[in-house]
Amino acid sequence: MRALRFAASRLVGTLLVLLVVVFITYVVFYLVPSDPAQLSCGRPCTEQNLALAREFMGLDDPWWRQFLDFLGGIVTGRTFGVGATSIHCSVPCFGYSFQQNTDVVVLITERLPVTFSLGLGAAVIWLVTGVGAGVLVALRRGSALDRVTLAGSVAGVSAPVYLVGLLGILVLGFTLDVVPVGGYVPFAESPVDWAWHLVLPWLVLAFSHAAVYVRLTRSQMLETLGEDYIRTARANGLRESKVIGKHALRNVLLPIVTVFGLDLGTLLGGAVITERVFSLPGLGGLLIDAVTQRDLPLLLGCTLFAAFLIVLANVLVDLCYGVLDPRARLT
Amino acid sequence: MTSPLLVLDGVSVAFGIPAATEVSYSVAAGEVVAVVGESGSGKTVTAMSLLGLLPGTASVTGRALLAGRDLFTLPAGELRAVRGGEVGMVFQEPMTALNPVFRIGDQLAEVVRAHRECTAAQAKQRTVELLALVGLPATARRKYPHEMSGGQLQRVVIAMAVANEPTLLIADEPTTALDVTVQAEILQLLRDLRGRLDAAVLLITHDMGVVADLADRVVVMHDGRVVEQGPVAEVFEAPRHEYTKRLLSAVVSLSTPPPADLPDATEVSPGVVARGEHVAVTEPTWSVPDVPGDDPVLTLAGLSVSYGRFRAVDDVSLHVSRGEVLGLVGESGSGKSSIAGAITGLTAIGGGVVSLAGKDLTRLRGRELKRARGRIGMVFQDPASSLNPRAKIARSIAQPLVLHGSLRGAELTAKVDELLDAVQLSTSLRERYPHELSGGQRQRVGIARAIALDPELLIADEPTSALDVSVQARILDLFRSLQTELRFACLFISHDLAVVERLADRVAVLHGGRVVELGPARDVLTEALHPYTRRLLAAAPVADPVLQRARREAWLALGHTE
Amino acid sequence: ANDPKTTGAEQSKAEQGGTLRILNEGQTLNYDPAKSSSLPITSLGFVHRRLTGWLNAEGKQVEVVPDLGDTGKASDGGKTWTFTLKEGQKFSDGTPIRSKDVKWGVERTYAPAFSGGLAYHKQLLVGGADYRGPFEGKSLDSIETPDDKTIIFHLVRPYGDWPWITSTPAFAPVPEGKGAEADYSEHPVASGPYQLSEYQRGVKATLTRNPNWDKGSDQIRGGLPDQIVFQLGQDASVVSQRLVADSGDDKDAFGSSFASPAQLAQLQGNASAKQRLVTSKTGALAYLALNTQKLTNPKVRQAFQYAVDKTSYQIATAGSAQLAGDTATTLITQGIAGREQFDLYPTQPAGDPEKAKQLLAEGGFPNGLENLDFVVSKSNDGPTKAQAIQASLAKANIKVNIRVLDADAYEAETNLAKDAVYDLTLASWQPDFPSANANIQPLFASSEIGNGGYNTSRYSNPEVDKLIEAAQSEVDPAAAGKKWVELDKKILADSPVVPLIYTRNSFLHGSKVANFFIADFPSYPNYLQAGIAK
Amino acid sequence: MSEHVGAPARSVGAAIRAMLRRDHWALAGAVTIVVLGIAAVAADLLTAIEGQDPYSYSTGALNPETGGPAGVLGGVSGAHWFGVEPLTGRDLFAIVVHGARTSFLIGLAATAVSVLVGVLIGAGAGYLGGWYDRVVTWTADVFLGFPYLVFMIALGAVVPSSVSRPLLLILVIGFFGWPSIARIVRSQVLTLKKRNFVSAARILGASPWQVFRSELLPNLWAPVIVLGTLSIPGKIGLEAALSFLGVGIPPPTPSWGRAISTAVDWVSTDPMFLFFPGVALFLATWAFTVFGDGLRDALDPKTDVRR
Ligand SMILES: Nc1ncnc2c1ncn2[C@@H]1O[C@H](COP(=O)(O)OP(=O)(O)OP(=O)(O)O)[C@@H](O)[C@H]1O
Ligand SMILES: Nc1ncnc2c1ncn2[C@@H]1O[C@H](COP(=O)(O)OP(=O)(O)OP(=O)(O)O)[C@@H](O)[C@H]1O
Ligand SMILES: [Mg+2]
Ligand SMILES: [Mg+2]
Ligand code: NI
Repeated sequence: MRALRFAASRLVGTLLVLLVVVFITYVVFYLVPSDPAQLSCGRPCTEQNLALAREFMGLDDPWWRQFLDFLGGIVTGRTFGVGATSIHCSVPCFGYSFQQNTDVVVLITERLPVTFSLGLGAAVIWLVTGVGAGVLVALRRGSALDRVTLAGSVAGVSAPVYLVGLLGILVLGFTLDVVPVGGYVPFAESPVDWAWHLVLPWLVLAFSHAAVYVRLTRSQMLETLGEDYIRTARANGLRESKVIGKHALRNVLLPIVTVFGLDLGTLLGGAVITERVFSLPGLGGLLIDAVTQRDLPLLLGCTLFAAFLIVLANVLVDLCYGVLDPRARLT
Repeated sequence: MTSPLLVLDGVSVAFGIPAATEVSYSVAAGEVVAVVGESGSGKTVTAMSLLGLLPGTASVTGRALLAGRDLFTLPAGELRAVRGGEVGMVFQEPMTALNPVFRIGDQLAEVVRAHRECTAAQAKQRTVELLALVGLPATARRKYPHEMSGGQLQRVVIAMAVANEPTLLIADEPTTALDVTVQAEILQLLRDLRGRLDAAVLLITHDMGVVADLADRVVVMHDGRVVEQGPVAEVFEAPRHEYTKRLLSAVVSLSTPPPADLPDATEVSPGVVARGEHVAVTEPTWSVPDVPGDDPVLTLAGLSVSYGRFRAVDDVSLHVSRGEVLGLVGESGSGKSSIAGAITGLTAIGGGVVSLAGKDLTRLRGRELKRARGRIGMVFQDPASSLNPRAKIARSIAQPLVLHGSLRGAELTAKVDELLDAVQLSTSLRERYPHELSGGQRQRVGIARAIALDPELLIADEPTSALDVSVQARILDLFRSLQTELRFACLFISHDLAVVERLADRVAVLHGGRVVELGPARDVLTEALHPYTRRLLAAAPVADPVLQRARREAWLALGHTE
Repeated sequence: ANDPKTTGAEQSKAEQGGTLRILNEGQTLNYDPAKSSSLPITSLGFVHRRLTGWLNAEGKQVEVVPDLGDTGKASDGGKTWTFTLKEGQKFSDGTPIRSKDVKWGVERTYAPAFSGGLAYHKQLLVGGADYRGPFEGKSLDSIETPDDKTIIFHLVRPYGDWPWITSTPAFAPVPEGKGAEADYSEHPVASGPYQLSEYQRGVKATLTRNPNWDKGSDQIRGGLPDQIVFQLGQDASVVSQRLVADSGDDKDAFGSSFASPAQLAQLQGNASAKQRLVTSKTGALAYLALNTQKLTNPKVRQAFQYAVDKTSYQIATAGSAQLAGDTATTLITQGIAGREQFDLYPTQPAGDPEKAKQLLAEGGFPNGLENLDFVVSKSNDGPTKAQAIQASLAKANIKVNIRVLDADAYEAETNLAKDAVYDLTLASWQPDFPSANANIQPLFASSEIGNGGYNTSRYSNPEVDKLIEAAQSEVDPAAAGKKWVELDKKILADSPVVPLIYTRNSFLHGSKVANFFIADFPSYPNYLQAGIAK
Repeated sequence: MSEHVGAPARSVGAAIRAMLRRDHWALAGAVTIVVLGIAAVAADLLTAIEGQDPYSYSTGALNPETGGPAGVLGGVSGAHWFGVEPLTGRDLFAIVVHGARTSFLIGLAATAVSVLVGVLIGAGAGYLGGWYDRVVTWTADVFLGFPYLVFMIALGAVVPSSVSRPLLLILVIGFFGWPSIARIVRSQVLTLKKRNFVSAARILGASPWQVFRSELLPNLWAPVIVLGTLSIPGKIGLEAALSFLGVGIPPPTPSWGRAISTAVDWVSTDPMFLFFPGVALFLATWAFTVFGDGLRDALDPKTDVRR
């Protein structure tokens, strides 16, 4: 019963969040000085052509009208234009990108596997190495290892992903020629090639993300090691690996899981730069295209999707709290 | 005599300043050695030094030989085998000793599996056995530490320590949170361990009754040094050192043993019998009704508290009048702390009314609530976790003063020092952090904080369990004088029946979440009506080795099973 | 030293066969002729032929030449144009290409669903102003197709450059009745040497041979490689690094975007890569537009002609004058027929701040100008270039504040807004076809202010408007050329813009890509002639 | 003595002093921070000593072939201590020290804003729970899910240029940073509030604010310090990105972020161009991180746990 109520409230919350995100995006979009119809106008662009393009794209209606049309489209589908050239966008219609001549839903689903492969793979790497290194340096606080890891992780956050990616390509891709420099091979086609093509992007992304995990793990670990139950675990003759890896780590995980949820949520919405550097056709590129070309339907679709992922990740994280720390169980 | 199992040879522990100095004593196999002494005298740090469990700020010197091997220089691998294997350790503060995020059963099983090859099923089997050994149901396996009462946790920690049948058990205040019936069972368990496995027990305790009951020899510590040691009978009979004499003279015991036969009482309503003010239930599913009192500060009417489907407190009605001390005694896990939690608003109330000076607390909001709360002082059962780990002692004590009073600056400092003094703590401790104190010192900080505001209602949950009797006596004196002076109402929760007898005006006995008996302290503690109360009284140990042996046998004859 | 190499020095010979790879920054590639503004010599040319085409060869002035049809005959003083299609041309599906199909293709561009391509023809054809495409059942009567080979266009006014207009994508044939679907771009019916065989959005587009293409009738397409692969969504720096490394498939590749100054600098130190860099001789006119609505005093505007340091602009553009391109003094770009070189404001390339100050003083600003709003687009190194201008203007006491906008917001502000707030902006213009008309009309006709027009200096001069119209009507190229040069001088005398340089573009290609060159116009490599060497 | 009573757990000032005495690395961090701070404040003086300024073009210092700096090591010389910027010949030392003023200060201030807002809102959500928590969580989700790029572009166009850009940047960057801090703080508070010492304070009648200040906050420092220090480079990078979108510090005002993003393109021909501003950014982050680590240790009374 309580679980049900919780789920219902989260669902309502999620929908609310998504609605607000879309709404704000809509409003802000109208503040942005540009005219998407302009791109569909051609050169030279006469007033008449511009008006036609606007009408066809539905941009001549007042913005609230367009917003309602958009929402309506999700449940009823939409048709743009009339006659032979009309375009139908079937339920659930998250809009139609006139610039790409495709359903937004199709555009997003096409790119989903790439972004997911990139994001999840990198996440696994940085989580394991970041938390692992964090634990290690917590145990060797003040040692040379600690100092080197500190410098390394600071370099990781300070260096632009773009630079790291480029250097990775130059060194590992060209000079040493050990890994491919980009492109995406679907998992279904060849799992080995899939992984092989993603190794470098994974490492690059992981390098830039790991720092927070290292530092966070380290500091939380140091806090936890002073707790009485760690003493109990030791007094009971548990192996140090168990004391640290289980008793301490479990109590350290809460903030880490939170950061992870945040990172993963945003990452699954697209890692723009990494995707770009490694020519991976992922969602990030799509979103950037949508923004720079003022492709409102696509922008809304991507935003909605990214927001959905973020909310989802956060809901999962909240559920994790209860599992990780029974005291924080949702009431 | 064979060479002793454990020999401490000039062990000193210092945290910058010495905490234990040149401590030497030994424990032979099959022997129970009790370490008693002043709170803060270094009992715990000495014991912890043996297994290398002191924080890095401690420096340890001397030798500690376990069966000939020096524990201080043991390689890590061997030390691990010793910890929890050959030597079991019960920690003084059970409520923080368990990992909050794992289930009890898993933590127990883990200890079992750390020292012997066994399957998950076998470990589980052993877990259930261990829980039964300490009087906990098998369902306790699935609980998390925060879902258990203080006494239950203490038993889990004991179960953990004996899990691998150690040859030496170091038990630091193992029964502080246990009511005397359970305590008796635990002592029986220890005795058993010794009898069956020829295990040695190093017992740290303040309870002279327990010492009398169990120990072969006594080591008395004061100010970080061993001031006297010898066979228990000798020391109790003829203490030599000044401190030992003071200690033993401070021991309080229950005045008279309960009469063998039930006093007669009249049935006033179905299931309830009474003798004047003194009432008890005869049906197991009843709670006694409250007796009317004048000028009640606290009134509980039909209070119940539930955790999920489990009803921890069931239809409890009580009151505490101005200037009165109501002692609340009862079985471990019977809901005492839950009642305290309900009054202070920490635990959600399942039903009934809690009112303070006529005002329903659950209805108060905002400023009024804050004012009402300012009138309640609370001593937590678990002093360790009720102090902010990052706040110095002085600040913790000053906190209520800052929140409600107008004292600032030097006045505040003076008041804090005054409070420290009142609870027998040196003002040099004011700049320490909670983890840098001994258990008893922490507990006194909790008391100082609770009385700082001159509360109208004081709720004290086992406030003296970690104090040695000499300090305890002075704290009790303080209590009493404060009480006569300020006439606050006090709900005093304790397992120590002797203390309750000395302090309380009336006593309520809690059993399974219900008040089974209620009445003037003398009446309840001398002429108990309810069978549980009688068992309780019978189980209370006295600080006389000879007498206690007799009492134990009597109690065993009573049949301690329910 | 002003003689850049427009072909790789030791290019080996292009041969038939192989796969040509084109590394593209953009995520999309649009093969719908109605929506394209592609030059006749680049991507779209692989798949679609047009009524006319450009003969674009090294060292030769670009000419309009027959493609599907001839180059047209004017009548009625340049208001009516008649074209005849070549014999035996077929679509990739084997059906013959008729004049109707060309007409259909043009009509299709009027459909609101398919707008977006070059639209010079739209207002010129009679009835075009209110025509809404063939899918609503009406046809555009000003295009006549008396038979399958003949197509006649009726214009609203005489227009000498019409044969250039018919080389825009709109004049590629679309089989009559087809192309109603929005994704026509993903499976267009081809008339050129290749057809689009696979299109993966954001990843790549693969072109394979069109069996029905008639090589003999096509003088502008080499059709050498067997296959052409566009790799989409590539990062410019990565592309450049790959091409420098020149390994594996990248040997067969070239990048479709200009090499940036940093990349050029890197190439200077790499002999092998330097060999493979192709730089145009000339190119788009880069200019500083002065908003004539705000800087109303011509004297003040003329001061800018002297204040600007064109050499530092060159360095900011490409690192050296040699790679950046010659300093510009005229509006008509190099390589355009009829162009005349002149300089109304002679000074050294680094500018003459003193002279500028003097002009300012004459214009009423003895203490210089302050707080001018200088808006630039963030794309194409805009901010770097703007800072070079800013620094040089500062020397002449002209203090400007740079305002960087993202490309689209920039367009909205400079091209769309009716009333502009900026005082200065940086712009660059490459004509859509090699005629002075395409140099001048879009930038200085008053009809091109706002609403998507490119008159960013907001220059409005009725006299100039009239002269532009007159020049456009001139059918005789030589006579027209004279008129345009006159306009060039006339406009510059008013100083609405400061011509900066004729921007050279540099492209890098793999070692096996052969016959990769840039002719005088446009400053882009000719994709259609490139091939793979063995 | 009396100042300790009632003050938040361990006075931060005292902790810092104690730390600097004991922890040499933290001291090194502190010194670096101070040096960078001084460089930022005294940028004009420093560049005057060098004899350069960050705005003057000196194309003479460039290699006429490439537009890169003439000479070795990016043109490092007595006149140009760090060499010059490619394509412009502006002095790199001047750019780095003046850039410190913009980037360093904006990065710091923006971090301060997001940490402040994040901690307050997050702690409130975790501690108070209920509707407040839900609203905060949702709002944070909205912020996180919202394509801020669009927002920035709009902002760049809507906010008049008379509004102080550094202030705008600090607010904007700071404001978009709070949700992640808030979520982490919230998660910690969820656990903390079940601890007895928090309950104890509540029983004593401490208001939520008092509980927050004296019970929660001292126990939240560790993650907050970590997240705060590590977010500085991100914020500096964002400042550069925003400059391109028209919200940032307009060129030619030097900034590390912009210098670095330009320099990335030049990394193979002129690595020094990346090196100097890059090292400055690295040092700043490193300094704050070691300083933060030291502070964490100093604030943690149990810091010397036995290993
Ligand atoms: N959060 C909880 N969830 C579930 N059960 C709980 C929880 N807290 C307490 N209990 C159970 O409620 C009962 C009463 O607990 P309470 O702490 O009030 O006992 P107590 O009388 O104070 O015992 P003790 O003397 O051992 O401290 C116990 O059986 C305990 O296991
Ligand atoms: N970590 C520490 N840092 C500094 N001093 C400490 C630390 N731990 C304990 N002490 C001090 O060492 C002394 C001995 O403490 P210990 O815990 O051994 O006392 P105890 O005899 O067990 O007392 P109690 O009966 O109150 O538990 C006390 O004065 C205490 O304040
Ligand atoms: Mg102790
Ligand atoms: Mg209790
Ligand atoms: Ni003493």
